[in-house]
Amino acid sequence: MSKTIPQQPINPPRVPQVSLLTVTSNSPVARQVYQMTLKGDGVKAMVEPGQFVHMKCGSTVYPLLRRPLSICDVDKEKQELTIIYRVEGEGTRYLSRLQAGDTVDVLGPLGRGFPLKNRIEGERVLIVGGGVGVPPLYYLSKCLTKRGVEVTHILGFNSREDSFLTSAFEQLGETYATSMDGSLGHKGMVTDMVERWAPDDWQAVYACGPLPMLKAVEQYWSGCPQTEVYLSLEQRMGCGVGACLACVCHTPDSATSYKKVCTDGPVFKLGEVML
Amino acid sequence: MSKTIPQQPINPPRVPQVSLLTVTSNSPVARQVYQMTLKGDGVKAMVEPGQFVHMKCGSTVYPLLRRPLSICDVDKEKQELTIIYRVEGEGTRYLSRLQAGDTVDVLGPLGRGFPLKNRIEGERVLIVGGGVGVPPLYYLSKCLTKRGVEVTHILGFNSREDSFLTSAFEQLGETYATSMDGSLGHKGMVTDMVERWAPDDWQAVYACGPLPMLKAVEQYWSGCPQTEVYLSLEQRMGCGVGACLACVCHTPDSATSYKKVCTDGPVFKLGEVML
Amino acid sequence: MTVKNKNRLEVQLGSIRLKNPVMPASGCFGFGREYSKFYALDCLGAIAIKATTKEPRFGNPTPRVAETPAGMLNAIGLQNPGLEAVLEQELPWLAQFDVPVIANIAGSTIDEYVDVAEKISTVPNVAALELNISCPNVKCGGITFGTDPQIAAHLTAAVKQVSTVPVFVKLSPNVGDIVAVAKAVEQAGADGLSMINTLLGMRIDLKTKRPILANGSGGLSGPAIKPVAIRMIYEVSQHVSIPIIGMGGIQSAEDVLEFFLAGASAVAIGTANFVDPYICPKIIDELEPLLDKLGVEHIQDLTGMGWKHDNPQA
Amino acid sequence: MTVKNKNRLEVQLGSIRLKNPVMPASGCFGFGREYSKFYALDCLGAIAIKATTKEPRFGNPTPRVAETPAGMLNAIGLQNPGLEAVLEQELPWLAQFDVPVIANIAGSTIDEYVDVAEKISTVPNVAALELNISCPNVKCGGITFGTDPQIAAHLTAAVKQVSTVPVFVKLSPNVGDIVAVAKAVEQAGADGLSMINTLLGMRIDLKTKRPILANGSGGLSGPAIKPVAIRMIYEVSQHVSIPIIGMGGIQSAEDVLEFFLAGASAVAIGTANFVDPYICPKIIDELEPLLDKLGVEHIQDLTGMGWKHDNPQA
Ligand SMILES: Cc1cc2nc3c(=O)[nH]c(=O)nc-3n(C[C@H](O)[C@H](O)[C@H](O)COP(=O)(O)OP(=O)(O)OC[C@H]3O[C@@H](n4cnc5c(N)ncnc54)[C@H](O)[C@@H]3O)c2cc1C
Ligand SMILES: Cc1cc2nc3c(=O)[nH]c(=O)nc-3n(C[C@H](O)[C@H](O)[C@H](O)COP(=O)(O)OP(=O)(O)OC[C@H]3O[C@@H](n4cnc5c(N)ncnc54)[C@H](O)[C@@H]3O)c2cc1C
Ligand SMILES: Cc1cc2nc3c(=O)[nH]c(=O)nc-3n(C[C@H](O)[C@H](O)[C@H](O)COP(=O)(O)O)c2cc1C
Ligand SMILES: Cc1cc2nc3c(=O)[nH]c(=O)nc-3n(C[C@H](O)[C@H](O)[C@H](O)COP(=O)(O)O)c2cc1C
Ligand code: FES
Ligand code: FES
Repeated sequence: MSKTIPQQPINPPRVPQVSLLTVTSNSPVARQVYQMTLKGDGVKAMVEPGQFVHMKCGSTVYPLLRRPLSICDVDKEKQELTIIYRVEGEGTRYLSRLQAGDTVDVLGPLGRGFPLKNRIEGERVLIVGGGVGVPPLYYLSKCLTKRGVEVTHILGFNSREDSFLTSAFEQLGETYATSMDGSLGHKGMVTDMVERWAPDDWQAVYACGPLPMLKAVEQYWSGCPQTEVYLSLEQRMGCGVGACLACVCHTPDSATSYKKVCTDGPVFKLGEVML
Repeated sequence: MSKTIPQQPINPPRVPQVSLLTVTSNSPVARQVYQMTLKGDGVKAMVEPGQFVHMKCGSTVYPLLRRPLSICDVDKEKQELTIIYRVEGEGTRYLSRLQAGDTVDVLGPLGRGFPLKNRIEGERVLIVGGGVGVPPLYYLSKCLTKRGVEVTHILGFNSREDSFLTSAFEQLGETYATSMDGSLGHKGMVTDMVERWAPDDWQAVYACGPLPMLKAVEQYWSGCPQTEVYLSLEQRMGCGVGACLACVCHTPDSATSYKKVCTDGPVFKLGEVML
Repeated sequence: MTVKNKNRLEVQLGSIRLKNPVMPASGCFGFGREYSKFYALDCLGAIAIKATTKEPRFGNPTPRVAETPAGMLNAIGLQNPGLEAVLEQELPWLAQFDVPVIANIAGSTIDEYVDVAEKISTVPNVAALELNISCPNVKCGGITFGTDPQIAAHLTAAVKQVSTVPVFVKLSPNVGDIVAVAKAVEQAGADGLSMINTLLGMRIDLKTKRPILANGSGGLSGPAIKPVAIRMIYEVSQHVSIPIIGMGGIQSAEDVLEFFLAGASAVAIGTANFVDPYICPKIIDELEPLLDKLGVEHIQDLTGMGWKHDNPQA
Repeated sequence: MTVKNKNRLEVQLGSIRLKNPVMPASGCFGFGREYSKFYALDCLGAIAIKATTKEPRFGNPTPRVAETPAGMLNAIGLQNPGLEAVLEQELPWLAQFDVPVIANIAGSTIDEYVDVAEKISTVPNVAALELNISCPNVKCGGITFGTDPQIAAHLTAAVKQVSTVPVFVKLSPNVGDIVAVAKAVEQAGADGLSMINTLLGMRIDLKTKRPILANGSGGLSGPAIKPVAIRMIYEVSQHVSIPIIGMGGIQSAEDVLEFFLAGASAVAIGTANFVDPYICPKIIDELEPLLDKLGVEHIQDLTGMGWKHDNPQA
């Protein structure tokens, strides 16, 4: 594993599976935010941080489409998957009402996650997350620290009431929280905090969160090619498997060239797609 | 209470209520047929046999409309309502999955039921039911026997596997079962059995079941004005409260005169409406 | 936060002022009697009554309704007691409530519409007419008035001549170019539009191998058609300057505001009454808190905001 | 009970024979690559590929999809890799499967359609063309071909002249009189019809006060539109003698048979693939048991039974 072949495909795509997982717990962890664990055979394929699952919320035509939710943690031994989700509409409201023992139809793992293979022991990497962009970064950080990588986290929330996982992240590495109202950590945006370090203080940066945050990250590191920067994008999805072209984004190559967030992403290397 | 004023309105309409009832039990009693008991304050208004409730099956837009189901039994002390329903489509399928503790949004009681007030001790009445037309007749028979009326039941099912409540009816009075395949009681239709008695052997007849059965009853008693005959009709419904005109049937009076099954019925006097 | 204002829900529908923008939709509320058992009708912004024709009509054979995914089909067929009974019994009964009536009228010929319009518009509690030129379940002498802009305009002009109250025209969604019909009736003098009526639909029963509705096809209503209604109102409202009563699948206060954003100035609630008899007062109660949440002072400010480009994109 | 027959699901679609009547709908299955990871595509009756245009197209800005009650809106905007890539990469790749391809084609001008039709129809595994004259998300030089019977007929005739395979025309439901369009294209030589494409719809976001789709409006698909599709197929099938591929909200084997009863001879499944990637093979598996249950020998016997009056009413 060396840093000399960074241009190869991030991860080979895997065949996603449809499986019925059983809820083992589901409870609120912040304002309108829930943490759910799901158990089942299908979990064993979920090995890559940054991938997501596409969940059917109920067994009827309403809600109709699946909902994409990031893999937040995986316990391979127990075959348990954790997701953390904010209640936004019908789909996540349905999920929030599920109880231990209920089953959910889950399609996944989907997409390409955060590449780990270039990471080596002793490297310093920065993880930047905002709001419900934070969950996939937890599993990422766990995987990185397991490899002996030194991870620093900057996590932004609207306020303390909206925050979650901060102490879990603290156990993995240095963790800075920010909040818009100052009720938690630094008052302001994660990007204020980011600028306390020079771009090239980090061998790699991993970010997931609202678009303005990703744009700020892109800008801060755009002149710093020696740092590998990965951004995880969100886009409204149809199929989740690359067939419907709902989730595309432009790439810099040409006017018609594109990438699909669901199968080429959600994680992209900085510059690979246009934000 | 005398038989001299049979022309007055069967029962004054009551204001139906919307109430959240709690399922206390729900289990299969025959092939695809379930019996459910529901508890709650709203039950106390359900005093009249033959009325029905309009049940919301789930809290979303699918299924959309309420489902009409007959009141099969009421325990006023316990504030418990019993319904018996056959799984036909999405609505009843939803109901069949409910468990003790779940709640259901119930609108009712609706409609006009079987009139009891002309019934006096010692009278002989016949109750004729077919399939899922049987449930409302049980509460009727209980009310009648409580008044000292001598009740005979003829209950028709497709086969033994589809039958329910027969032994409960036996406790209330003489009970004859029929089945199309001969697996239970007389092989054939309820109407074969009906003809074992002369029409005027009965002071009153109450019938609920499929249209051909009701038509046979109508024909058998049409020349027998001394017997009071009541038929409970089924019709696809929208509102259930008389506003949408989904459930009308013609009356003999004129080409534009009509009755609404949901509010003028579901129980009609023989001849009041055209079958 | 916004300052509380007593009249935040008041809307101006052309020359008519409604205390709030919520009314039951025609055909889904009868003449109000049934739902008056659930609540006092005075809380409603208005009441659109069942389509009234010159003579009593029985309508179509049953079954008249069927359920579809997030919607329902109906083929009632304009059953109503006829003009005389409406004038003598229904409208006087409704006069006990402090609610303007929007008289939905229908007919098989222009003369019939004109006749009904002339008489019904003189009743004091009738605030406006709503020309039902779009009932998909009745063939009016072979043509449906609602699908041809010229015929629709002709009918509108004829009714305008005799009506003493504003005339709203209820548009059919079963057309290729609804803007053309809207413009034509506006030109012909319509004071407002109601949209949309039901989409034509059908369900076939696998067991009988026949359509479930005795009439064959019927009108699709309910949440399923909401996106179609929103799209049509969004388009039409940019091309006419008369107010629009929006309808089609409304189930919540959020839905009401979505119709306003699309371009409606008031809304009607149909199918949802069957699901929850209290839906109209419930939605009315929920509107002000929702306006607060969105930081909107007056509901009327939202009309057409979905396409007025001066609003800041969030 | 009916005798088992190996070919109970086989259907004749004009001159094309399909081993079963189920195909994924255009635009909902890409060019098959993604779903080939879930199952071997050979089980499908056919595959309708994503609309192909002469040049590569990126399509509309995002968001491109939104959810509605029992339906979804999309405004993909005909994104596709262009004719050359389809000829060189996609169709040859699909040739590994024993499945006829129905090539959905689109364009901005008649010439463009003709160009694509001419070239794509010569590819061996292309069994038929499907003229997408009804995509609501692309304005083709101002006109939508699908809403004017004459223009639709003209386009059909032009494509028929160059195509070496049967030509199906995919009709838009956003018209007042779909029978007129159907008859016009039949007259112009169409070998079959596909119906329906999506209904025009919109959703507006209360927070941003703007349409959710970047394109504003989009095409409504899914169970919500099923009754509209059934009604249109029921009507059109009585007025044309060419076969119809039915689509719109199909989710189950029961739905498939409902489309047959209405008048379809094959079906396409769109949105449901997104919900369940295995939906097409699942439905195919469920068809025979369902035919057994209904006592039907051959699925083709059901076509149009909903209106053919010789069937006994149960
Ligand atoms: C790859 C990916 C990973 C995600 N991971 C998480 C996560 O870990 N935790 C979390 O809380 N949220 C996550 N989201 C956002 C989440 O998918 C939406 O909040 C959710 O779909 C909303 O569904 P709803 O029914 O509650 O809301 P509704 O607004 O009712 O949804 C309607 C439709 O819009 C889509 N939609 C609405 N908002 C979004 C959105 N922000 N992104 C994509 N689609 C949207 C829904 O999928 C659905 O199709 C992720 C999104 C993507 C694309
Ligand atoms: C006054 C009355 C009392 C009834 N009492 C009973 C009872 O005690 N037990 C019982 O098993 N059934 C009873 N029924 C029939 C019962 O309402 C239907 O079986 C049920 O609505 C089917 O709903 P579904 O969603 O399962 O089926 P679906 O076919 O999916 O229903 C679709 C729509 O059709 C309507 N519908 C379907 N079948 C009927 C029907 N036979 N009658 C009326 N509407 C129908 C539904 O209400 C719904 O709106 C009664 C019907 C009426 C009118
Ligand atoms: C049972 C029923 C009867 C209707 N009758 C009429 C009518 O008489 N006149 C009319 O203009 N619209 C009638 N409509 C259409 C409604 O007023 C309304 O336009 C349509 O149902 C869409 O609104 P909704 O989705 O809220 O029901 C009827 C609708 C239903 C469901
Ligand atoms: C995301 C999406 C993309 C589509 N793209 C096309 C297309 O390229 N060409 C076409 O003719 N129809 C297209 N359609 C329409 C479908 O083929 C089909 O006619 C419609 O969705 C109704 O079927 P459904 O309800 O099963 O989805 C598309 C539909 C969807 C949902
Ligand atoms: S969601 Fe369908 S292609 Fe990405
Ligand atoms: S169901 Fe509406 S009037 Fe009877």
